[in-house]
Amino acid sequence: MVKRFLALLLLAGLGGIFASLLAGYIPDAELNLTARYYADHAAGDLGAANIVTAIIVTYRGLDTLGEVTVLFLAASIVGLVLTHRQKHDPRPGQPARTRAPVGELLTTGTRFLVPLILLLGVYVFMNGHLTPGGGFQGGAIIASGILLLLLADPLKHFSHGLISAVESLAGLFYILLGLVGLVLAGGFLDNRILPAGELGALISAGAIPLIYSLIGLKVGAEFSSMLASLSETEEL
Amino acid sequence: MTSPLYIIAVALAAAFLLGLLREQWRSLAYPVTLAALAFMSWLSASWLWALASGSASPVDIYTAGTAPPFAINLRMALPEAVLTLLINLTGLFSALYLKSALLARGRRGMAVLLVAIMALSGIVLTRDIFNLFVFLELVVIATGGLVLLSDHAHALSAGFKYLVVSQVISILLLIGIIFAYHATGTLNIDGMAEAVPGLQNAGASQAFELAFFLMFIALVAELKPFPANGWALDIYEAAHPAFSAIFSAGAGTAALYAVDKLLLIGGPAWLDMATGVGIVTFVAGNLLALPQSNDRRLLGYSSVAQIGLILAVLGQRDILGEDTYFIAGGLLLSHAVAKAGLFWLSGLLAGRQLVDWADLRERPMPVFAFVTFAAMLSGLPPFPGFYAKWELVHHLAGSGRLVLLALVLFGALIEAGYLFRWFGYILKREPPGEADFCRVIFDKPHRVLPVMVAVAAGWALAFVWGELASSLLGRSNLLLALPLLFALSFLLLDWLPAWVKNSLAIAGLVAFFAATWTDYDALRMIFAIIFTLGGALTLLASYHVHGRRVGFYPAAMLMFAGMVMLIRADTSFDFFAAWELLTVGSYFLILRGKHSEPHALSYILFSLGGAFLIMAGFAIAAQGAPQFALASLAHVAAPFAPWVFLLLAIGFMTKTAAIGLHIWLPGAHAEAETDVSPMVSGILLKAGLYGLMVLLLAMGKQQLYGIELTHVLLWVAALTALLGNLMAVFQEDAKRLLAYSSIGQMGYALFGLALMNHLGWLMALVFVINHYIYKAMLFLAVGGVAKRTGTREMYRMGGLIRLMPLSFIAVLVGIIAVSGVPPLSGFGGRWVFYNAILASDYRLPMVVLFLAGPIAFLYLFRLIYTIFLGQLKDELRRVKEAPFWIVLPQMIYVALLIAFAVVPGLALHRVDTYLNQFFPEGGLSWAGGEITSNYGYWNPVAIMIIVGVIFCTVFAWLLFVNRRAQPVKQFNIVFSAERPFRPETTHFAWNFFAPYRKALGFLTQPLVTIFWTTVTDLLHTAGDLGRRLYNGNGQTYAFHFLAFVVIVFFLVGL
Amino acid sequence: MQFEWIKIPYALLTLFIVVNYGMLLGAFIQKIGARVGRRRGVPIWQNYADLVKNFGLRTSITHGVMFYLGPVFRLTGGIGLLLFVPTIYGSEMFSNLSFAGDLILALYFVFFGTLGMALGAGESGHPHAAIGISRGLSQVTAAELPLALAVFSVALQYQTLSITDIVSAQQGGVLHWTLFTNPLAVAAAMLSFLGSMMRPPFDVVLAPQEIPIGPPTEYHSSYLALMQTNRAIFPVAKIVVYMNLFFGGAASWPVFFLKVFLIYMVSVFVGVAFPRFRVEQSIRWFLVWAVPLGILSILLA
Amino acid sequence: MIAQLSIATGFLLILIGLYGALIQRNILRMIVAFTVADTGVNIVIVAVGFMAGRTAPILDAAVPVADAAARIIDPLPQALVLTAIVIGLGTTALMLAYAFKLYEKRRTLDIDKFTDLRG
Repeated sequence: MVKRFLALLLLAGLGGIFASLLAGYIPDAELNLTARYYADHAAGDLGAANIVTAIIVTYRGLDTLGEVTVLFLAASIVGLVLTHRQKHDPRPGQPARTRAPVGELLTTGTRFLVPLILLLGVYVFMNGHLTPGGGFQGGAIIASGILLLLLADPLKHFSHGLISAVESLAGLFYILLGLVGLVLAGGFLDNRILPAGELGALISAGAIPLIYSLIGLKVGAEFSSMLASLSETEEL
Repeated sequence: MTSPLYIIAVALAAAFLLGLLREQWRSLAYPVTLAALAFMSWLSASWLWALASGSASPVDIYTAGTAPPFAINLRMALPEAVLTLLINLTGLFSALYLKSALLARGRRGMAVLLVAIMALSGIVLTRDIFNLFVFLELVVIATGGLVLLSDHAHALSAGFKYLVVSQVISILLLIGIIFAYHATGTLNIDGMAEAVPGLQNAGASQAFELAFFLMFIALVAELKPFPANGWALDIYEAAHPAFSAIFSAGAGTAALYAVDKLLLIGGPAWLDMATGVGIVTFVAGNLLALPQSNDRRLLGYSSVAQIGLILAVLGQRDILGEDTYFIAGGLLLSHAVAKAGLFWLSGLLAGRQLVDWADLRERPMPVFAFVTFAAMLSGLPPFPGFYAKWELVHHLAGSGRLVLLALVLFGALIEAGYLFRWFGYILKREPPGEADFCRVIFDKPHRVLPVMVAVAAGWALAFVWGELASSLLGRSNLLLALPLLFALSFLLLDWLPAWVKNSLAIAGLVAFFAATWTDYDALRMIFAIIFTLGGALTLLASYHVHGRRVGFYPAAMLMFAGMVMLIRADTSFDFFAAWELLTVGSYFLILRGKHSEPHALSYILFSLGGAFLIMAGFAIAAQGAPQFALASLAHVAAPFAPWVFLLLAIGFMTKTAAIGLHIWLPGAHAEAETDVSPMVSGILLKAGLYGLMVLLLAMGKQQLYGIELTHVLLWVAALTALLGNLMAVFQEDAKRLLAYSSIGQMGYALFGLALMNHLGWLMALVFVINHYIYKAMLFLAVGGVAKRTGTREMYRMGGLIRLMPLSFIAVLVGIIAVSGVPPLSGFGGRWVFYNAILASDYRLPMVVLFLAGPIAFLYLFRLIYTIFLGQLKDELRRVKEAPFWIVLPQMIYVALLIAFAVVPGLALHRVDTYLNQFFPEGGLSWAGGEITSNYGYWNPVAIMIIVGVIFCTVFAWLLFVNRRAQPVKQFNIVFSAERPFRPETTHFAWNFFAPYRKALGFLTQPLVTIFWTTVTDLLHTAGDLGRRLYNGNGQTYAFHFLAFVVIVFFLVGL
Repeated sequence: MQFEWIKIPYALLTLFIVVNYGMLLGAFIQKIGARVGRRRGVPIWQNYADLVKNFGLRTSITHGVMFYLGPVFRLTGGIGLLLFVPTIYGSEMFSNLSFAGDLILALYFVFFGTLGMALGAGESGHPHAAIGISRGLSQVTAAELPLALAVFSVALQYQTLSITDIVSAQQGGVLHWTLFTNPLAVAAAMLSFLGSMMRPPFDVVLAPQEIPIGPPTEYHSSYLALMQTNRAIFPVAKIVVYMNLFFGGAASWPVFFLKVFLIYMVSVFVGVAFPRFRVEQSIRWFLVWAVPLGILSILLA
Repeated sequence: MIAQLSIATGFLLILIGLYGALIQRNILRMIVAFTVADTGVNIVIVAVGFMAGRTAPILDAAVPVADAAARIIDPLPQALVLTAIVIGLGTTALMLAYAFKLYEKRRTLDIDKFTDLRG
C-alpha cells in the first residue's frame, strides 16, 4: 500500500513536470531552421523524395548505424545468453521434442504467405527513399515472415550461421559504404557516392537504396536471429 | 591524420566481421578483437600526440558531407583525445584480461565488448545530443550483455536491475531531447548552446529549461549520483572485474564528458545543481564505502564518489575557469587509472572480502601497485589528484565557497580512511589460507600485464601533471625534485641487501647536507641537521637488520625527502607537497611494525586531516592566488588571518600530537620497528614544530573574537605537557611510555613557541635538539631491550643492568637529560624555560606546566628502574647486550648529550642571534662560559665541573672507606624475615604508581579517545544507515531514481 | 660573578660548618621530639657517634654499580645544593659557588640526589625500596608544585632569578621580607616545605617506625654513613634556599643558625601534632590547599 | 490542439507504464509496462513535430520541392522516433532474455526475490 502511494506520489511529481512541459508547448507555425533545411535541400542535394529517409540514412546516418548496432547487440546478447545456457544445460538423453500439429490452416497459410511477405519486405526497403517505409520496416516485415514460419513449425531450426552471415555481411558493407563516403564524398555515410538520379525514380538518391537495402537485410536477419533464439527457449 | 571516425568504423566493422567467423574459430576472433581495440587506441593516441604537440589542431568531423546542425558531427580536440585514449586503452587491456572469459563465450561476447568501447568513444566524440542518446543506449545494452561475462552468482539480477533503471532514464532523456529540439530547433549541442540565449520569450525559455532539466538529470543519473545509484553498484560487485574496470573508468568518463557537454548548453544556471549533486554524492559515496567489506562493492562506492567529486568540479567552472579541465582531468584520470588497476588487481585474488587481500602480502609488486592506486585515489603527491585538489581548494577558498571546500576535504578524508584501512589489511592481516596468487602471476600473465600498465600509467600521469602544473600554473613538478627522486630510486634498488641500501641512504643524507648546508639560516640549520645528519645517525641502527628489508628504504627515504623538501620550501605549494610526502613516507614506515595496523591508520588519518586543514589554511590565505611565498603569510588580510592561523596551527599540531589530536601517537611510535621509533619520534615530530615556527614567525599573534590565539596555544601546550606526562606515568609498555613522554615534551616545545618571546623560542629550539637526541637514544635503547627480551612490558623485565650495561648507561643519561636535572643538557632547556616565562604576560597556563614538570620524574624513574634495576627474571638470565649497531648510535648520542650540555652555545648562540631579528628583546648574553639573561645566569661548564668534582670526591671517599664491598646474589635482601626466591613476586613493577593513580588517575580518563571513537562510530553508523537504502530490489532503485528526479526538480525550483 | 680559586676553600668551610650544624640540629630536634613524648631522647652527639660507627664498619656488601653509586649521587646532590646557593648574604666568602647558576639550578639540583638515590635503592632489588620510591616520587611531584609556584611568584616579584638579588631586595627590615611582601607565596612554599622534610604527616615515604621500608632499607655501613652526612646537609641546604627566598636571608652565621633552626621547627611542630597521610591523601592535600595559594600568589605578583 | 492532446496521451501512457513498472512484481509485467511507457514516449516524439494542416514529408507530385517548406511537417522527429522505437525494441528483447534467464535460475519471476546484492 505504501509502495503504491509512494509510486503515485512520485508519478504525480513527474506528472507535474510533464504538465508544465505540456503547458509550455506551443506548436510551431513554421518549420524550424533544421527542418527547413531538410525541406529545402534533401531532394536537391541527396535526391531522396522521402525526406525522412534522407534524414535517417544520410543526415543522421550515424544514428541509424547506431540503431542497427543496437539490434545487432540485442541479437548478439540474446544469442550469447541462450547458447550459454545450452552449453551449461545440455539435457542429454531427453527424447526428441514433439508437439501437437499446429493445424492445416496455419501450415497452408504459411506456405502461401511467406514468399509474399518476404517480397513485400524487400519492396518496402527498396523503396524507402520514395515512399513511407524503409530498411527497418522492411526488415521487420521479413522477420514477421520468419515468425510465421516459426509459428507453423515451432521445432524448425534456422541456420544461425546463415542468419549471422547475412547480418555480418550486410553490416560490413554498410560500414564500407560509409567509409567510401568518407573517402570519395563529403563524409562518413554520405550517400553521394552514387549519382543522385532523378527525383522519384527507383534508382536514385545515390547510395540510399543500397544502404537501406543493407539495413533491411541486416534488420531482418537480426530480428530473425532474435526470434530464433527466443523460440529455442520454449521448452521452459 | 587518420579520421577519428575510424574509431567507430573499425570497431563496428570488426564486430560485424566477427559474425562471419564461425564459433569454432574463437582463437581467431580474439586477435581480431584485440587488433581492433589496439587500432582504436593507437588512433586516439596519435591524435593526442598530434594535438598536444601542436602539429594538429582540433577538428570537427562532418558526417554525411553536411555541416552541422543538419547532420551529425563529431569533434576531436584535446579532451576528446585524452578521454577516448583512456577508454580505448581500458577496453584493450580489459579485453586482454578477459581472455579466458571471452574465449569461453565466443565471438558474440567479443562483438559486444567492441561495441561497448566504440559507444563509449562515441559519447565522447559526438556533438549531437540525439546521437549521444543512441551511443548511451548502446552502452546500456552492451553493459547488459557484458555483465553476463561474470561467473558471479548474482550477475544476472544485477544486470536486470541496471536495465530497469536505464529504461526509466532513457524515457526521461528522450522526452527532454525532443522538447529541447522543439524549443531550439536543433539537435546539435553547440547549436543548442547558441540558441538558448536567443529564445524569444519567457515561455519558450521556461519550456526549454524544463526540457533541459530532463536531459540533464537523465545524464547526471548516468553518473550514479547518490541516492539514485543502487542499480549501478550491483554491477560493480557482480560483474567481471575487467568489465567493472571499463564500467568505472570508461563509462564513468564518458558520462562525465556527456554531462560536461550538456552544461555547455544549460549554461551557468545549472552549475549549482551539478555541484550540489556532485558533492552530496562524493560525501555519501565515501560514507557508504566506509562500512563495506566486499572489495568490489567498496570500489563501486568509491567510483561513485570520485565521479561525484568531478561533477562538483565541473559545476564549479564559473570560478575554476580555465583550470577546470586541469582539475577535473587530474581527478578523472587518477580515478580511472587507479580504479581500473584496482579492479584488475581484484581479479587476481580469490577472496572477495577486503581482508582477503592479505594474499598480496610479501609480494612487493602488487603491493606497490596497490599503493600507487590508493595514493592516486587519495590525491597524494606526486599524483595528478594532488595538483588537482590543490588548485580546486585554492579556487574554492578564493571565492569564499568554504562549505563546499569543507565537504570536499571531509569526503576525501573518509576516502583515505577506507583506502588506508584496506592497505593495512593487506600488509598486516593473515592471508586466508592457501594464497594462490603466485600461481596466477605465472599462469595468467595477461591478467598481470594490465595491472602493471595501470601502475606505469599512474606514474606517467604523475609526471605529465607535474609538467602541466609547472608549465601552465607555475607549480613545481614534484617528480623532478631531487630528494623525491632519490627516495623513489630505492624502489628500483629494493633487490639489494639491506646494508648496501642503508649505506646508500646514509651517504645520500650526508651528501645532501654537505651540498646544501650553506643555504640555511640558523633556524633552518638546526632542523636541517636533525633531518639529514640526525637521520643518518638513526639509520646507523638499521645496520642491525639483515636480509633485504623490502619496502623499508623507499618509505624511510620518502619521509626524509619530505622533510628536507619541507625546510627548503619557499612557497606554500612546495611546503604542502613536502608535508604530504613526509606524512606518507612515515606512514609506510610506521605500518611496518608488527602490530601497528590500527595505529598507522589513525596516524595517517590524523595526519591527512591535519594536512587538509593546512591546505585549507593556505588556500584561504592565498585568497585566489594559486600559491604564495611562505613569508607572505604575514600579509594575510585581517578578517582571514586568524582563521588561517587557526587552521594551520591545528594542522601542524596534529603532527606534534597536541592534546586532543594525540591519540595516534602512542600506538604509532610504540608499535613501530626498533629503528623506526627513533626516526618517527626523534625526527618526524620536529616537522610539526618547524611548521609551527614558520607559521608563528610569519603571522605572530592573532586575535579571534578578542581571544588571543597564542594564548589558546599556550593552554593547549600546557595541557598537552601535563596530560602527556601523566599518561606516560601509567604505561606498562616501555615504548608507549616514551611515546607519551614525547607528547608531553612536544607540549613544552609548543609552549615555548606560543610564548612568542625570544627565550620561549630559544627554549623550543633547545627542546628540538634535546628531544631529538634523547628520544632517539631512549627509543633505541628500549627497542634494543625489547628486541632481546621479546617483550615491551616493563614489569616482565628487571635487573638487566648487568646484562645490558651499555643500554643502561644510555637510558641513565637519557633520563637525567629528559628530567632536566643538572648537569646534563635538559637543564639548559628548563633554565631557558623559566627565564622565558618570566618575560611572558600569561601566568595561568604556566601553573599547569609546573604541575607537569615533576611528573616526568615518575615515568622516567619507572622506565629505568623496572627495566634495568630490581630483580632479574629467570627467563631473561641469558639475555645479551643489544646488537652492536643499535648500541653504537646510543653511545654517540650519549656523547652528543654531554657535549651539548657543556657547550650549548655551539648551537644556540647563533640561533639566539638569529632570533634577534624577530624578537629583539630579551636575548641572552654569551660571555665566556656564562649565559646571562635579564633575570638570571647559568654557567654550564662550571656546573659540569663542580658536579663532577664533588661527585668524584665523594665517590673516591666511598671507594676509600668501602673498598672491600662484596657483591651479593640476587635475593640477598632483608625482606620481612623471609627469603624471597621468585623474581616475579619480588620485582615491584606492575602498576608502579598505584597511589598516584588513585590520586590523579581521573585525569587520564581516555576522553579524547572516546571522543574520536564516537566520531568514527557515528560515521560508520551513518554509512550503515545509508546502506539500508539499497535493499537490493530493482524496483526500489527505480523509485530512488524517480524520487531523485522529483526532489532535485523541486530543489532547483523551476 | 667569576670563579676564583679561593672560593674552593671558602666553600669547603661552609660545608664544614653546615655539616656540623646539621648534625647537631638533627639530634637536637630528635631530642625535642622525644621530650614532647616524655622520653629522654638521644644525646646531642648521637649523630657523630652513628657516623663514626658506620664508617668504621668493616664488612659491607653491594648489589651492583648503581647500588654503590646511589649514596654518592645522594651526597653530591646535598653538597651541590648547598654550594650552589649563597649561604651568608653580603659575604663574598660564603657566597660559595653560586656563580655557576641561579635559583633554577638550585631547584633542579635537588632532584640530582633524589634520582641517584632512587636508582641505587632500586638496584638492591628490594621491593620495599621500590615501593618507597614510588610513594616518594608520587608525593614529591605534588609537594614541589607549591614551592615552584611560590618561587616563580617571588622571581616575578623581584624580576630576577638570582638568589643574591632576591635576598638583597629583602634587606632593610623585617617588613621587607618576602614573608610580608608576598605572604601567599610564602604560605604555599611553607606548606610545600612540610612535604619535603620527610616528617609527619608526609613521611609515609620513609615509614621509619613500622616496617623496614623506603629507599635506605638495604643501605648500611659506609653507604649509610654517606647518607647520614647528607641527612645533615640536605635539610639545611634546603632551608637556606627558603631562608634566602622568603625570610630575608642571613647576613651572619648567628642569624643563619637561628633562622634555619626556626624554619626547621615549623615542620617539627606540625610533625608532632598531626598524624600521617597516605600518599594519595597528601597529593590531594597539596593540590587542594597549597597549590591554590601558589596560583593566587602568582596572579597577584 | 491535436498535438497537445497527443502529447498528453503520450505522457499519460508514460505515467501508466512507469506506474506498472514500479508496482508490478512480475518481471514480465514490468517489461510490458516499459513497452507501454516506450510507446508513450514515441507518441510524444511524433506529436511534438506535428504541425496542423500540413502533410507528410514525402515529395511527390502533390508536394513539389519548391513549396515543400510550407507544406510538410517537421521530418526530424519522425526520423528520431524510428531510432527510439528500434532502441526500445532492442532493450525489450534484452530484458526478455534476462527474464528468461532469471526464471531459469530461480523458477520465479518475482522481482522481490532477486535482492541478494544489497547495501
